[in-house]
Amino acid sequence: MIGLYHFLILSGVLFSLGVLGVLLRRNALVVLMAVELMLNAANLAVVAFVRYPMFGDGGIVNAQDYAAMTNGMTLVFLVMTVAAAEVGVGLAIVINLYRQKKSVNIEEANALKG
Amino acid sequence: MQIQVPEISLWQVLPELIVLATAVGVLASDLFVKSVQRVNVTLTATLGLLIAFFTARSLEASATPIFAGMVVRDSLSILLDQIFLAGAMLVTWIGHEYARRNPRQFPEFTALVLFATIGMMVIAMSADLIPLFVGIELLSLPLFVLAGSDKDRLASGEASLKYFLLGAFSTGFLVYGIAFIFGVTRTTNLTVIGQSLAAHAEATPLLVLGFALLLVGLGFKISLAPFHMWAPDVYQGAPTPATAWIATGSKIAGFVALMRVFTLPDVSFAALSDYWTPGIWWLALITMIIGNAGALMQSDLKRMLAYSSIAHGGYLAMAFTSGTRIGAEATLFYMAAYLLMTVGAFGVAIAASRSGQECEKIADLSGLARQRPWLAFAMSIFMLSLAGMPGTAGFVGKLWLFGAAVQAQYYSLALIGVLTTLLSFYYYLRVIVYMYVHEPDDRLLFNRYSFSNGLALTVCAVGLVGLGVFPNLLWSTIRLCTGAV
Amino acid sequence: MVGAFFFWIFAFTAFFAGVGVVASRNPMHSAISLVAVLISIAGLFLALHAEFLAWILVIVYTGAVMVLIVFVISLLNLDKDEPIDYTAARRWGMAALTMFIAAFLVYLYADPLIGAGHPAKPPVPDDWGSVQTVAIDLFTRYMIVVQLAGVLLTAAVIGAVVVARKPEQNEEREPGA
Amino acid sequence: MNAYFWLIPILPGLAAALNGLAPKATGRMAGHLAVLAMLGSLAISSMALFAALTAGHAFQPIDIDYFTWIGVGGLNIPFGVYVDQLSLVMMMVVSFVGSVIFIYATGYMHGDPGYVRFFTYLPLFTFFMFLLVMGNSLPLLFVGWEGVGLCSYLLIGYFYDRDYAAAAGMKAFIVNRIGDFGFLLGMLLLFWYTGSLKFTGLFEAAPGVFTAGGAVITVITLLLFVGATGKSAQLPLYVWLPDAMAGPTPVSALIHAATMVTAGIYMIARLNPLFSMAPVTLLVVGTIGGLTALFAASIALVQRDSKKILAYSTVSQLGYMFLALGSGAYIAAIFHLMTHAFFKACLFLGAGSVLHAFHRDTDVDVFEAGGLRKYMPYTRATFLIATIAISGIPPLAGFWSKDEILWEAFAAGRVFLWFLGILAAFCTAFYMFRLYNLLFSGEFRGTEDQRHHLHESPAVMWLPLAVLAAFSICIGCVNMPLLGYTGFHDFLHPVFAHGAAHGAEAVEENAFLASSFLSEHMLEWIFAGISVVVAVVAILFARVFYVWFPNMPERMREAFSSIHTILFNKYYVDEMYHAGFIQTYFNGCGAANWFDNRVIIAGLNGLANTVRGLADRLRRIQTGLAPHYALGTLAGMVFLVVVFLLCY
Repeated sequence: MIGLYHFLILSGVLFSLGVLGVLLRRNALVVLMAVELMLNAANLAVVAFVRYPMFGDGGIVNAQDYAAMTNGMTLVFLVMTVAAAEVGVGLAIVINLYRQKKSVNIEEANALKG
Repeated sequence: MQIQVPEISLWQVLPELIVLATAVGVLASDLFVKSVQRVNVTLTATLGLLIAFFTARSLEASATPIFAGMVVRDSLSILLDQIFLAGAMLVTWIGHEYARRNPRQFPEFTALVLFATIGMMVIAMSADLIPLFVGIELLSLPLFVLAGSDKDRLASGEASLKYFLLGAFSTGFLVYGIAFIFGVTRTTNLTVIGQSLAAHAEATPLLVLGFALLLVGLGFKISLAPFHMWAPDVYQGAPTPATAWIATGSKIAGFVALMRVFTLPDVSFAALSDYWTPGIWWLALITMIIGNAGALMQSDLKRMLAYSSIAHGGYLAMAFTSGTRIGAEATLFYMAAYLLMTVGAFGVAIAASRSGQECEKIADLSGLARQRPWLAFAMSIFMLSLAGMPGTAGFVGKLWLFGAAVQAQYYSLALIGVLTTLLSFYYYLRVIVYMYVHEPDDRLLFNRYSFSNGLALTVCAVGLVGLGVFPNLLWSTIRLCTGAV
Repeated sequence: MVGAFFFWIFAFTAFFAGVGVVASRNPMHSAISLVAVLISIAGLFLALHAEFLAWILVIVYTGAVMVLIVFVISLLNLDKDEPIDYTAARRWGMAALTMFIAAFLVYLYADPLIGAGHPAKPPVPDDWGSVQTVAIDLFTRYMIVVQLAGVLLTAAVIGAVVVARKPEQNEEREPGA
Repeated sequence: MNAYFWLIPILPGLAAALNGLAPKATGRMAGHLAVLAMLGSLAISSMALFAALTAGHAFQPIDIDYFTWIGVGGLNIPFGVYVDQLSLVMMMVVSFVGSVIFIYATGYMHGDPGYVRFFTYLPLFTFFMFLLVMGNSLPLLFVGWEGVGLCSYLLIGYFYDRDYAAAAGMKAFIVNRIGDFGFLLGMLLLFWYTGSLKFTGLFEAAPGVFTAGGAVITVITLLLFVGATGKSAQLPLYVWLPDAMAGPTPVSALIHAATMVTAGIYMIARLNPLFSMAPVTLLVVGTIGGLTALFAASIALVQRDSKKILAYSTVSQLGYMFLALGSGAYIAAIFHLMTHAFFKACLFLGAGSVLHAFHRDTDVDVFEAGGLRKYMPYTRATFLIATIAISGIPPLAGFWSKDEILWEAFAAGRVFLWFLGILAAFCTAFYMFRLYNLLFSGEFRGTEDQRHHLHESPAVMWLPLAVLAAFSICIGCVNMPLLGYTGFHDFLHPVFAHGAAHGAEAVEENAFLASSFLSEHMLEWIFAGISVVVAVVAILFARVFYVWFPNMPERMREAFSSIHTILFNKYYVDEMYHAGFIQTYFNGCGAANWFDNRVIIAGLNGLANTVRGLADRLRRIQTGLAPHYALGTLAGMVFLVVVFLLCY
């Protein structure tokens, strides 16, 4: 039987993969994609939480309100919106970098340090 | 199906709407008026911000959330709106000076500053994690862009890339944190979260993990160590007015978000403060040390200010950790003081340019006192206030911050704070020594600075001394805020 | 049983595609893997009764955002392999990451409310999570947030234009021209 | 009268603002403006003092709150002045000595390219100094405290183009930060315990909150004392003061001798009700003071730079004042503070006059000078008077104050402090007369070119010297307990009565005194006699070593018939020398000097270097590579999770 923590573990793994991508990859676009992976992992967790009420009788939300509680979905919707906006700005910044350096390697942008 | 539309009280968010209209107006002026002049853009923005400022002042505070519980117009949000609007005005003014020499900066620059301001104001009035999150993003995206808006300098592009990538990375943590908190409490409404947490005053591991992730996301915004590493690079690379707004507006907004989420009593996580204070305690400690140690050996003015700003984030976090009312009050007061002194310092960095050469190194300030005495005097006030010299707002603020820490019995934290503050005198006074004591380089004269820049610096300097001598001007308002919420 | 089957299919697809995003040498392959991850997640959303979100994930993300990314990859001519090296710092990063995941799982199992059996999904009406219900939510309770998202998108568009615009060579807008 | 108190700090503040913000407008008038402002402050202070004197016992401390400075919760810190007898004395010292030095400086700094800058910092300094002595709360005192420190820092670095000036500024800076650290912590703790930082509130609350002799009050007062050791140059934080002589001489006279360095003394005297409750602290204060007095005096014996000698002398005299404070003799400390301000200012300005003759800003080797009495008669006369005064020869000012300190220390049962003091007194008289003899007696030892340029300073410089010399002679007359006149003591007594009433029994009775068959008054006379004899012997030694002994052959032939005696004397000295007594003694002083250079200064430098090294190490974390920053973020997250796990 699939339960909440199956989803959570999958979400955790995907999130970690995203973090790993940010850490390991030098291509700015791939880093951007890895961030998208992180955000979507978070979304998955939220939707799983919406569907599986964690608390039973002693829970924070009483059962009859449950059907009306779709606010987690709104959160996911907004995260998607924000992610889209972020990708837009991010791509512009990457293009700007490419124009300056003829490369999208983030490790070449290391003039500022110390 | 019955659809219940909640009450729409637009007049309650009038300041935000006015700023939005101003931003659009500024953009439109570029589109439709061919002979748009810089002065007009700055004037439009100033006018809009002034109207918004006085509108915010005239709003009546109420602790009842509006817009179906999404936002709340309490006195805290009204005060912060004023702080943000005043800050945006100062940044617009010093940005005017910058744009005068870098004509491509306009007018999107001003518009983006205004968009970021809306984001900050939204954070200030959030009563729910969702608008808080959207506000943070609305604040961040324009700042990412502003950091990269100077096409003539490679550093600017690099700054914006780093800022963006790391910002997006931290957003991932923030969203994941919100997800866990939502998962445990089944709501994003801060008031409901607060009530339920107070009812079950015990944290589940998932909730604590949510705190940690949320702290990473917000810690990035306020550049708490070790989430601070983007800050020196971005501050140095970004165009100076953008740096000023990143250093002040974004950081203050980050603290406001922390405040909304963590400390406001009966609203949010305050009931579980035993669980999250140790984390912030450590972050504050590391931040104070790293910020001050980093600033010590810098020769680049903006980079030095960046580390100094990190250190100030640490002091603020120290008072914040105490979780007491006096801590919140001290944090609020120090935010206002910090805004004035930091914007002022960056304003001087803009104004103290020589022909064809921006002021980058601290040594570039040599002889400023001889040629531009007022500029040097104002900078001295900013530096002394940052250092916490008595007689300036910085001292009063720090006294309270440390007082709050002592009151909360965080003796070691206060001790480290005082020690690092004393250390900070070294690099702040070094700036003064360069300005007053070192011989001017007479071959290159300092540029004349514009009226708007002078006005901004005057406002900052007068404000700092004024708040240093009469802190009660602000204090009474602040007490109203913490008493009301 | 059918639910479990779908879950495992999508979960494995998502995981391997996720690995693909991180490990592909070619950015284009990463992008395509990310599309696969997103489609799997959309499938999981459907399994979780979040119909609306599943569709917008497919339409907005795969349909618009990913196309944009692929477009940029082609535009910048990045569609070729690049080496991935593992320096010491990176290995440390991975170690830290492993620690994080371990801590994470410990947390999850330690949580009595998750660990103590699998809570059942309560029954919900058919239109729960449909376009209509979510839309009603968005335009009533969350109206102000949706408006804000609009402002955010506007700012993002302006910002993207500002950053991506080519620098105008030696052309001064000022004074009074 | 009281309505005008705010003018006292404001006048110099205005002068500083005018000179600082409109340097071109004030230009050559900058000096006159500053002098005028100081004279205004002096006039108001004098009227206030006169009013207090005529009021006599009816005088009540004036506590005016101008406005609420900081008001938070229970804490209410007004911005206001507190003028009692102690403040009045300090105000008079600052405004009077300040005025005289300002006048002198208009002559001394004449033609200096930084004239206006100088007359910006100096009035600014007096502004803060007035705030320090007049403020009615501890934070306000701290405002002045930091302000004078800032001005001092700027003025030490005045000759910025010289490396040693910059280094000296840095040293002053580091050391004072250490002191401030103690001060701030003490202040925070006081606030935490008493909920008040206003003096009146503090003193009212203290007896109820603290137990006399308890650990809390001891820690607080010790922390405050750390602040005082920084500002007032006591062991081990004295090192910055001798180096501070890199500044222009009037600065040395005003800031580093007469006023700012006494801030620590003032602070402890002001907080006497608190210190009286902590006998352990008082013991520490007295011991540090006594040790500093002897230590600094012994270093002064072997210095060659005239201003360095005076600087160590200042450290030593400040040590006397702490010795007095530690013996509970607050009034004697303030008395010595006052007399010392006059004669030390006179000495410094005299040394400045000599530098002026040499056309140098700092640093004259005393062995290059000599015989200046011919060229600079006024300077010589005033210098001699001040030298006698500091050596403690009656009836000049120094005798009365120093003797009272020594007597009070003895009477309070601190016999070892008295012993340290009397040894230091011997050294003081010796090195002061050594300095005087090397500068003014004998023949000129410099180059012919230098001799050609030697000249007496203009009247604008020697007249202030004369005024200070006159006061060095007679200011001691305000308090002559030996002759039964204790006007100064009676005047200040109300300030310290309160603390004495609530304090612990800070000092034990002197058993010797109690059992003595001699009356107390007789003993007082005897001790005064000892002091005088010690001083006279030291003066004679100095004369022998530096005047008679080097020229002994000529003198034998020309002046003296009693060859035998002089031969004997010579033999005697020689023998002592070779027997190693003097050599060892001087080696000992050299060792103190070595300790100063190698341990304390090296320690400070080491501290600074360690901090710098760490800072540099930390900078290397900042690689400029975004993935490393992301790694930092992740590490922070893992750290937070671990902290939460541990605390969960």
